[in-house]
Amino acid sequence: MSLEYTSSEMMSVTAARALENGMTCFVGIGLPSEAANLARLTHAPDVVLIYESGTLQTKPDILPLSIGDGELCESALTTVAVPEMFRYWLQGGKVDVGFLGTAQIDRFANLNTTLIGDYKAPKVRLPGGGGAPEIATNAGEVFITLKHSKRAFVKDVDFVTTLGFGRDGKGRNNVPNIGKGPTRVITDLCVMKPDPETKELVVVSLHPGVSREDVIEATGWEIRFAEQLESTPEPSENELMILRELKARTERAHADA
Amino acid sequence: MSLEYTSSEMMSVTAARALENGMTCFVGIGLPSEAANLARLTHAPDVVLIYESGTLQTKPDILPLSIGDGELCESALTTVAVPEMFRYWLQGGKVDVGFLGTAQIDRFANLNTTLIGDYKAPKVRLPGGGGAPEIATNAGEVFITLKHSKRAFVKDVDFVTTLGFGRDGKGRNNVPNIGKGPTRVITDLCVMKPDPETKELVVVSLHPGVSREDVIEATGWEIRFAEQLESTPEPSENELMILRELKARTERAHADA
Amino acid sequence: MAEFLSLHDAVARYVQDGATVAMEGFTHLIPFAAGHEVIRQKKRDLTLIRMTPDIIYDQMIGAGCAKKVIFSWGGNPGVGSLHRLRDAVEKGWPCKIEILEHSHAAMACAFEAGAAGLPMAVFRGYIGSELPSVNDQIKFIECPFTGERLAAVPSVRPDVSIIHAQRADRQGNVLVEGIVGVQKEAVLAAKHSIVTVEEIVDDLNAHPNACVIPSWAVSAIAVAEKGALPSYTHGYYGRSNHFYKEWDAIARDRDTFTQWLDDNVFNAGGQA
Amino acid sequence: MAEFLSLHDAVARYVQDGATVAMEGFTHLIPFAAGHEVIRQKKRDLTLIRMTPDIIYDQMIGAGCAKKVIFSWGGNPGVGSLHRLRDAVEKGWPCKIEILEHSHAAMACAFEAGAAGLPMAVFRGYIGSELPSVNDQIKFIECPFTGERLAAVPSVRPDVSIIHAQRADRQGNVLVEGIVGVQKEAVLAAKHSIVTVEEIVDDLNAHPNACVIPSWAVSAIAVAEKGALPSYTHGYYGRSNHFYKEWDAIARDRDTFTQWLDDNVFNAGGQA
Repeated sequence: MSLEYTSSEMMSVTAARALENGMTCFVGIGLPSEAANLARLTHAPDVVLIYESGTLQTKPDILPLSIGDGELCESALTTVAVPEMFRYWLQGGKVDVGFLGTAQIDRFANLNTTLIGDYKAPKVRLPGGGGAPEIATNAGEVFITLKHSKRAFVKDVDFVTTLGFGRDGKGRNNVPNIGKGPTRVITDLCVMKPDPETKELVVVSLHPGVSREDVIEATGWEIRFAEQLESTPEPSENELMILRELKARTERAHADA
Repeated sequence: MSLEYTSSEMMSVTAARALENGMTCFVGIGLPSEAANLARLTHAPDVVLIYESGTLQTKPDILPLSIGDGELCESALTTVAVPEMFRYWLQGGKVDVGFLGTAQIDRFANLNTTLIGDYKAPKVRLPGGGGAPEIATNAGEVFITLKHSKRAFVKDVDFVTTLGFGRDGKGRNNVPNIGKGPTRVITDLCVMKPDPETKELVVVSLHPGVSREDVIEATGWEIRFAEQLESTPEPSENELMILRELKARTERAHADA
Repeated sequence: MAEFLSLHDAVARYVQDGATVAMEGFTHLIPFAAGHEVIRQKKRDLTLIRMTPDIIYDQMIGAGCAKKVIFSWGGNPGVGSLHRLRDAVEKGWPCKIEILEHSHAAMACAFEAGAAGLPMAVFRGYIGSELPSVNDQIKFIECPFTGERLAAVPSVRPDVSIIHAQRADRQGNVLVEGIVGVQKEAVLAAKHSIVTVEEIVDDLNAHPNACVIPSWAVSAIAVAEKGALPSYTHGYYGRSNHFYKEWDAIARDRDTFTQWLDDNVFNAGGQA
Repeated sequence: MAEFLSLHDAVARYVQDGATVAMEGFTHLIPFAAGHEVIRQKKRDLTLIRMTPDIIYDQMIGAGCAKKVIFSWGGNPGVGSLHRLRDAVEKGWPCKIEILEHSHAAMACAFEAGAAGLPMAVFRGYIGSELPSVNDQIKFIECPFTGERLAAVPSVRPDVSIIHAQRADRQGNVLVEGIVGVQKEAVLAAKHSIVTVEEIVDDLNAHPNACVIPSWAVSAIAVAEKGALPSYTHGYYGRSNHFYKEWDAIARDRDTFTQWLDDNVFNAGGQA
């Protein structure tokens, strides 16, 4: 079975597959939200999705444009105040996975969503930390998904908004009450995981049709590949159909509003 | 107009009159609750009553037996969780008056609801602090009501559960973010207020038919009287009627339950 | 996901001898049925936490389940003393118990901090009170911004919390309504939790911001109809003020109490 | 007790030049009508606090109302950058503004602490983040019980908080429903507060544990029908995603923005 699909679809399906049924997932807006809802609509019907707007166990029929769309509240089990969300549900240890996007990521999976350039005189000012700094440390583990490019994948981020493993890979060592941190990064080219020793990101799986050179070309440091480099399984017909329906529904709904 | 009334009724009516319309009052169970609801049903229809069970602006038709009777919730504007009650509403500075009862009170209006005797080997073990320690310091001011007796009014309490003005009268000096403390004590014999300088309780008003000797006899220290000693106004017919109806309704309801 | 168990099995699995147990309910929704099951199963050496240990803890203490009580107000609300608690504290019957006492504000904040995964609660409290002189778990810290001295107490993090609620749906999501006390906090702060409910329904019919505890935050759900009596369940049945008043006479005397316990708890079945 | 005022009078009375102002609403219930009134009244040198300064703050910053913004995520949700915010930060147009940035957890806890009357919030945060190196209001304290290092930030205590809500009753009690964000906290933490509402009703029809803010905790209530548009009001109208997307082009250019402001805010009346 050879299906037609885009690299974006490959990314979303692969990111979705990372979520197991029954997991509790604190979802970032954008790509993570798309992947998490795809998971819920395919292999993981009981995945629990939490958005920082306070919506617990939400089942949106269309993807939210913002983190606080009405759809999230209407389809939620319940909606709590934002301080409660961060205190009881995230910091309280109820979240298995934090699913994040980012503007920049470095070899130790540190994330930058603050700015490009120098803090006092930024070249580009980005939105800021939002929920990420505490999602990344209070969730059991972290999945990250973003498009692969040299601008995004840099050796050292300009600013560590959100801890991956620190600038030396040792940022989580001996810190009490902290999650495992980023356990996988899913892009439109490949899947990366941190090296168990050094915590540097290593490519563990290439998407179909992607070469090592493609990844090297799109990564801002000398990226390493696992000895047992795998090939990411293709999307299934069902996954693609459900993803496309979800996106079409979403587009229609947002065009109307 | 000379009405028949008991000393308990005199105490309740006088305590009720201490509350002004529109005040926000954190109400203790028992005598304070009786007085606060009498105020609400007479001269202070817009007094806001808050009970530590989380019931905000409650208007019970019968007096609650416990601090968390269903009647309190059903007649409340809304009911919040107990941590919120203590954090946002009491500690957050939204309470004008804390209305407390006590087992023991001393000349500096310190309250003891912990025990009689020594902490390690108590003669009588009392219920403990409950909400009082923080009501007394976080409310704008504190009214106290209890029956006058030598057992209750002691020179020094066995244990300071709840701060009045401290064992030396200086317990609130230079403490930031603290309320004025006890501004009046209403008993079945008289009304007392703290001396502006020393903070020792002084009788400012005697109830009708009560002599100085009656108060001296029932107080465990050399009680002082204000130079301008007043006579507490008698209850009105209306106040007595409403108080008696309230108590009769309450008795009937509790007998049924 | 919460597991649906009988009350017997839930207590047998999650309440171990020596455990720290919080059975919460602020006058409303007190988990009496669960407390009686703990007594029937003769659990021992429990550290019992509760803001307002009223007659449910009096019964458990009298039955010999407790070695320590952490509380902020221990009485029979509107009636008087807890005679079994006093007998244990003052005379060591049926066994000596230790007490650690706080104020309500401290315990409410400690439950909040436990639910929030923090090691301690910080609040403006205990000013001028002598409770810190008899409770070494009360400390003071300084605000690094203002220099203000604030109270700190360890958060409450029980081995198991037990609460009673109105209802659960078939997925095990729980609705608590009315005077909600610190029940949600107790469940979220605990390693394990048991929720007894009046009934299981298809749909909770909860409004958008209702106090709903998701199934995945609860260990076990057990149906216990009228499980809060003699306290009450908002929307289901009222409080038996009558029984609270009667309890005073029952609990005053060791023999009367023991007889009551036999008749009403040990020989009153419970669920299989 | 809350006073019923026109939006004009409420803003005129409570929003002073130089004040610290929190206009909250987490995507939902953003008080746009009130923001436009602040712009029309040409308030200056405001310190604007908001977890998610989206286009309402972009408009106020572009109109020259702000001298400082305290925030945790500044963007046009689902669309992109806030061009007016960036222009002010990067190029000082129309005036230089200072920024102080936090994480959401920090700000949510800071609002909570403000509502709770505390000088600071304590939480487990900022571990490994470089935000503390650019924000001197982030400190760390040690838990006296466990020795754990915890983050502390000053509580948020605005001069005035402004929120939008579904409705108020005739006594001035306010119902907020749906995604409630930090709105209640914002009101309780502030010295003064303005609540705009869709309508005034006889009865709030709120369930027992609804998010109701009592009249005596609010300074002023102003009716502002559709007062949250282009954001939304749960139960009343939906979000104009359309406008959020259009805003990107409007805000990119100073002239286009100025024209938009004239047409839609300055010459769009508002209430008397």
